[in-house]
Amino acid sequence: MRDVAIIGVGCTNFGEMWERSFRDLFVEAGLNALEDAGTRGEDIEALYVGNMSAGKFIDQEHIGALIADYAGLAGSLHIPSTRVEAACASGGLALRDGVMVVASGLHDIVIAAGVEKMTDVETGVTIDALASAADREWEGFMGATFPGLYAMMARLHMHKYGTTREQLATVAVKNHHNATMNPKAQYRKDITIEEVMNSPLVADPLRVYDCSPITDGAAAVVLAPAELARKLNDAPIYVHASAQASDTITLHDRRDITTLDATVYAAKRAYEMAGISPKDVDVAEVHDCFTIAEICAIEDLGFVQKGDGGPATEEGMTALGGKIPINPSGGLKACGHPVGATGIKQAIEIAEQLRGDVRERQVNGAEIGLTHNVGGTGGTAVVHILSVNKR
Amino acid sequence: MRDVAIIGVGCTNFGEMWERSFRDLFVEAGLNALEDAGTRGEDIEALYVGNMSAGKFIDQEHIGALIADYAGLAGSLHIPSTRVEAACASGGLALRDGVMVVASGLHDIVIAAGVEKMTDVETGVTIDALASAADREWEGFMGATFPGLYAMMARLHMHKYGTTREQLATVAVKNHHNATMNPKAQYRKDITIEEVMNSPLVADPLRVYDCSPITDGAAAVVLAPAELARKLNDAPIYVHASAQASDTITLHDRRDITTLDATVYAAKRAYEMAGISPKDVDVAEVHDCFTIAEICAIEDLGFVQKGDGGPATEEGMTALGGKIPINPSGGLKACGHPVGATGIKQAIEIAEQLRGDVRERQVNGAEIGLTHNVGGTGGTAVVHILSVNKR
Amino acid sequence: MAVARLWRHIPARYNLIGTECQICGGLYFPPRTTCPTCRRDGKIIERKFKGTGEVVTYTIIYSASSTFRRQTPYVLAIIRLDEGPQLTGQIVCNPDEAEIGMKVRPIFRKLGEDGSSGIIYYGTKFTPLREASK
Amino acid sequence: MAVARLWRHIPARYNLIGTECQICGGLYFPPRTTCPTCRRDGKIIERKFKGTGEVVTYTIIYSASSTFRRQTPYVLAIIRLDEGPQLTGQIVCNPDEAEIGMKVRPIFRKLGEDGSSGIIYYGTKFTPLREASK
Ligand SMILES: [Zn+2]
Ligand SMILES: [Zn+2]
Repeated sequence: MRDVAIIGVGCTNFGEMWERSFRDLFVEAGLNALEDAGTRGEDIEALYVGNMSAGKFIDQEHIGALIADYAGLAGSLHIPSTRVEAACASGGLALRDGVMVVASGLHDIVIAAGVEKMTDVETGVTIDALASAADREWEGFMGATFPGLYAMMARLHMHKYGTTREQLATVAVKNHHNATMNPKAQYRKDITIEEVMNSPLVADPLRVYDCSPITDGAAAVVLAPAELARKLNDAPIYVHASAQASDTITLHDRRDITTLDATVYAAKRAYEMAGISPKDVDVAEVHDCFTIAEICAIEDLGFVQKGDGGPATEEGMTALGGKIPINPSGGLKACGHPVGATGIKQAIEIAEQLRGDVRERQVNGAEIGLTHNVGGTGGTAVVHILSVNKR
Repeated sequence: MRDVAIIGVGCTNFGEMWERSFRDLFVEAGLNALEDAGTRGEDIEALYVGNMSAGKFIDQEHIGALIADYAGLAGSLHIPSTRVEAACASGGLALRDGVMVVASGLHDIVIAAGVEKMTDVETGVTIDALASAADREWEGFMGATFPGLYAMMARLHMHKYGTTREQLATVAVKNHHNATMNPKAQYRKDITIEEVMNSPLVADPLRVYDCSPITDGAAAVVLAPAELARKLNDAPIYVHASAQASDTITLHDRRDITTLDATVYAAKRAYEMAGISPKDVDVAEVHDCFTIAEICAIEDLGFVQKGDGGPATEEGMTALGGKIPINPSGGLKACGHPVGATGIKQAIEIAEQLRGDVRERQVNGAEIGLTHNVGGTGGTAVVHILSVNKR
Repeated sequence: MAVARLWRHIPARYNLIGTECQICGGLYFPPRTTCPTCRRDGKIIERKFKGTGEVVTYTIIYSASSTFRRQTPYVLAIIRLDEGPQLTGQIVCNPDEAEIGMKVRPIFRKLGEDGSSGIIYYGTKFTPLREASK
Repeated sequence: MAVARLWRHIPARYNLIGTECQICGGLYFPPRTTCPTCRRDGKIIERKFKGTGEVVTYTIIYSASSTFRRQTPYVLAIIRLDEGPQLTGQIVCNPDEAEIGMKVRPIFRKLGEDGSSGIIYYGTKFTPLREASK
C-alpha cells in the first residue's frame, strides 16, 4: 500500500443557495479542487462521491454518472465514478474509498468529493430524509426524530456526568465564533449562551441553536500517491490514517447510549495506523451535528476522559488558542451541514489549517490534524489523520 | 495488487416476497455466502453493499450500518460497511469495491453484496424511483420513463440495423426458458414469441414482456486473496478483471444512441486486464433490463459485430448450447431484477457455472465467464471476468 | 406504503414478540432472523416480552415529522425491558412526569399513519407503571 | 418540490437557452457551467437555440408516471436541434404520424405538475414542422 496525499482542495460556499442546482454546486467544487491541485481533468482516473439522499432531495439517483457527466469526465473520458452513502458520513467514506484506491496502486490521481442539495424540497421532506439515517422501522415509526435521538444522548450524558445545559451551549457559541472567520460558512455571526438557552425547544433538552442547519454545498479534494505529490503540487498534505467502523443502526441497541463505539473503534484504528496518540493531534474537525455530538466526540476520540467533555469545553480547551482547537471552520453547527459534503469539507479545513492558509482562524504551528465524520447516531464513523509531514 | 477470488456465494429466491423485509433478505444471502465459503462472521473485515434506492423504497438510508448490524458484524465487531450506488449497476460496483480492497492488501476476507426490496411501496412509487436512474430534470420532467428511453434505443436499432420485433422477442423467450431451470428465478415458465408480441405496449416498440420485472432479492459473495483461496475453500473462482466506465447520464447526449460506450470502455479495460478477447468467453450474464439491452450488450461486449445482435439471437448463438450462452440464469428479464442485487447475482451465476454447479442449465466446460451490469441507460457499466483458473 | 410492510411487523409491534438465541441466551427485540453474537451458530426462537421496564433516557419532542406533528409535545424514551433488551418508544404521560429510571408498562395505541396511503398503524406505547398499580 | 428548482430552469425550458463554449465551439443544451470538452480551459457563454430540428428516434409512451398518466399515449423523442445538440422532448402529434427524420419546431406548453405541491411547470414541446408551414 502506498502513502497518499491531498494535492488540491475546492469547496463552494455553504448555505441556502436557491439559485444553484445540485450539479452547479458539484462542478464548482470539483473545478476549484483541480485548479488548486494544478491538475487537469484528463489526469483524473476515478471519482468517488459522497451523497446521502439525492433520491429524496432531488428525485435523482445514479449520482456518480451525473457528476462525472457534468464535470466533463464521462462523455469522452469515461472515467469510473462511484457514489457512496453512509448518511451524514457519506463524504468521509468517499474520501476513504479514494484514499484506498490510490494506496492500492490501481489509480494515481483521483477525486473524492461530497455534495448535498437540501433546499429543493420543503423542510418537512428534508427532516424526513434526515430521519432515514436512523432505523425507520424501530426508531422513526415509533416517533423518533433525528434531534430526538441526540437529545436522549444529551439527557443521559447530563444525568451520568453532570454535563450542564450551559456546557452544551458553549459548543454552539464557540463554533459560531469560529465561523465568523470563515468566509464560506453559512452563519457568520456570534451568538451568546443566552441566545442558545432561549431558542425554541426542538427535542428537550436540545434547542434550535443546538442543531446544525439545512445546507446546500459541495466539496472536493484531489488525491495522489505521496511519491508523486511534490512534483504535482507545492503543498501536499499527507494522509497518515483512514479508518472506519460500524455500530448498530439504532441508538437503543448500543453498549452505552452516551458513547459512540464506532468513533472509539475508528479512532483506535486510525491512531494505530498513524502511529500517534490523541495528544499528538494539533487540530480537529469533529462531527457536531448537535452540540452534544461534539461533547461525545472529544471524549470518544480520546482528547478528554469520558464525561469530561462538558467541563473541557467550558474551560476553553477546544476553542481557538486552546489545547486542542475543535472545529475551527465553525463545524457542522455554524459552517453548515450539507450532509454528503461534510466529510470532505472537514478534510479541506484540516488541509488548509496544516498548510497555514486560513488567516484569522489559523491554529498556529499545526502539523497533525484529524477529521471525524459520523453517520446517523453513530452507526458509522470515519476518522482521517492528516499531516504536513511525509511519512 | 493481489489476485482475488470468490470463495462463497449466497442468494435469496427472487420474486415478490411480501413476507420478507429488506433486512431478512440481506441476512439470508449473507449467511448463505458465509456458509458456502466455510468462513465465519469473525473473519469478515469489510462489507460493501450495492443498493439503488432504499431511500425511496423503504424510507431508509444508512444501509451499510443497517446491514452490518443485522448480519451481526456491527455491534461487537464494528467492521466497516459501505453502501455504493450506481442505479441498476449498484451491485456490480459493490463487487468491484470489494475486489479492489482485497487486491490492495488492506483486507483479506470481504463480503460484497447487493439488496433491493421493491415491493414495499405501490408500483407507481417503484416506477418513479427507477426513473431516477435517468436525468430527472432533462429526461424525467420531459415525460421520459425508463422503458421509454430503452424503447428509443430499440426503435433506432431497428431503423439502422434492421433488427426485428421478433428478434427482440427471442431474447425474452430464451431467457424465460433458461429461468425454467433456475429454482431461484422469479418466472419459471416458458413463453412464446406470440405472447411477447401480443403483450400490452409499455413504450412502443417495447411491450410488457420486453421488460424486466419488479423484484425483491439479495445476493452476496465472499472474497479472499487468491493465495489464500484454496486453503479456505475447495472451489474458488478467480477474478481476472474488474472494470468500470461512465458515460453521460442522458441518453440523448451519447455519441450513438444504439451503443453503450460505458459498456464498450468497461469491456475493453476488462479484456486487457484479463489478457483475453471476447471469443475466449464461454458464458456471460449481461444486463437485459429490456430485450433491446441484451442485443446492445452482446454487440458492445464484442461477442458479435455492431448491428448483428438481432440475427445472432434469432440463430440461437446466445441460447444454452449456442456459441456464447447469454444469461443462463434467466437474466434480469426472467430471473428477476432487484436492482441493487443484480450485479452480485450475475457474479454468483457465473461462479456457479464455472464450478459446474447448475445442473440442467450448465454450460458444459465453461472456464471463463463474464458479467456485465449497467446503471440507467448506460451512464455506468461494470464488467467482471471470472475464471476457474488461477492466473 | 404497502400493507405488507405493516402486517409483517404486527407480532412485534402489537405483542412485543422478539427473539431468543438458544445458544448464547441472547434476547433481542425487534425479532432478528440471526443472532448477532452467534451468527451462523445461533438458534433463534420466538420470545414474548412482558413489556414492563425502565426509562434509560428520554426526550420531549416538540418538532416532529408530519406523521407525528399533531401529537407534539410527546415523550419519547429508550426503555430497558425487564428481560434486558432496549427499545425506543413513546411514553403516554405528562412531559413533566418523565424521568430517568421511571418504571413503565405497555399499552396498545395508534402509532402513526402514512399520509399518502392513509394507512393507520398500531403498536405498543408505554405508560408509567405507578398509574397502573394505583 | 420547491419553486426555486423550477424557476432555476425557466430560461432553458421556456426559451431553449443553452450554452456555447467560445474555445472549442461546442454547443450544449441544457446549459452547463463548464464545457465538458475543455473543462477548466473552456469559456462558457449563453446561447439561444431556434428549436427547429429533426427526430433522431422516438417512442410512444403508454405507461407513464402519475405526472404524465393523463396524457398517455404520447410521443417522446430525441431531437437533434439544427445547431447540433440533442435533447429529449415530447412531440405534440398523432402517434401514427411520428417518424425518424421528421422535422419539428418548438411550442410552449404545460410540461407537468408536482402532485404533492400542486406546482405546474411549463416548457418547450415540439410539433411537426410541416403543420406550421402549411
Ligand atoms: Zn446467540
Ligand atoms: Zn470547450
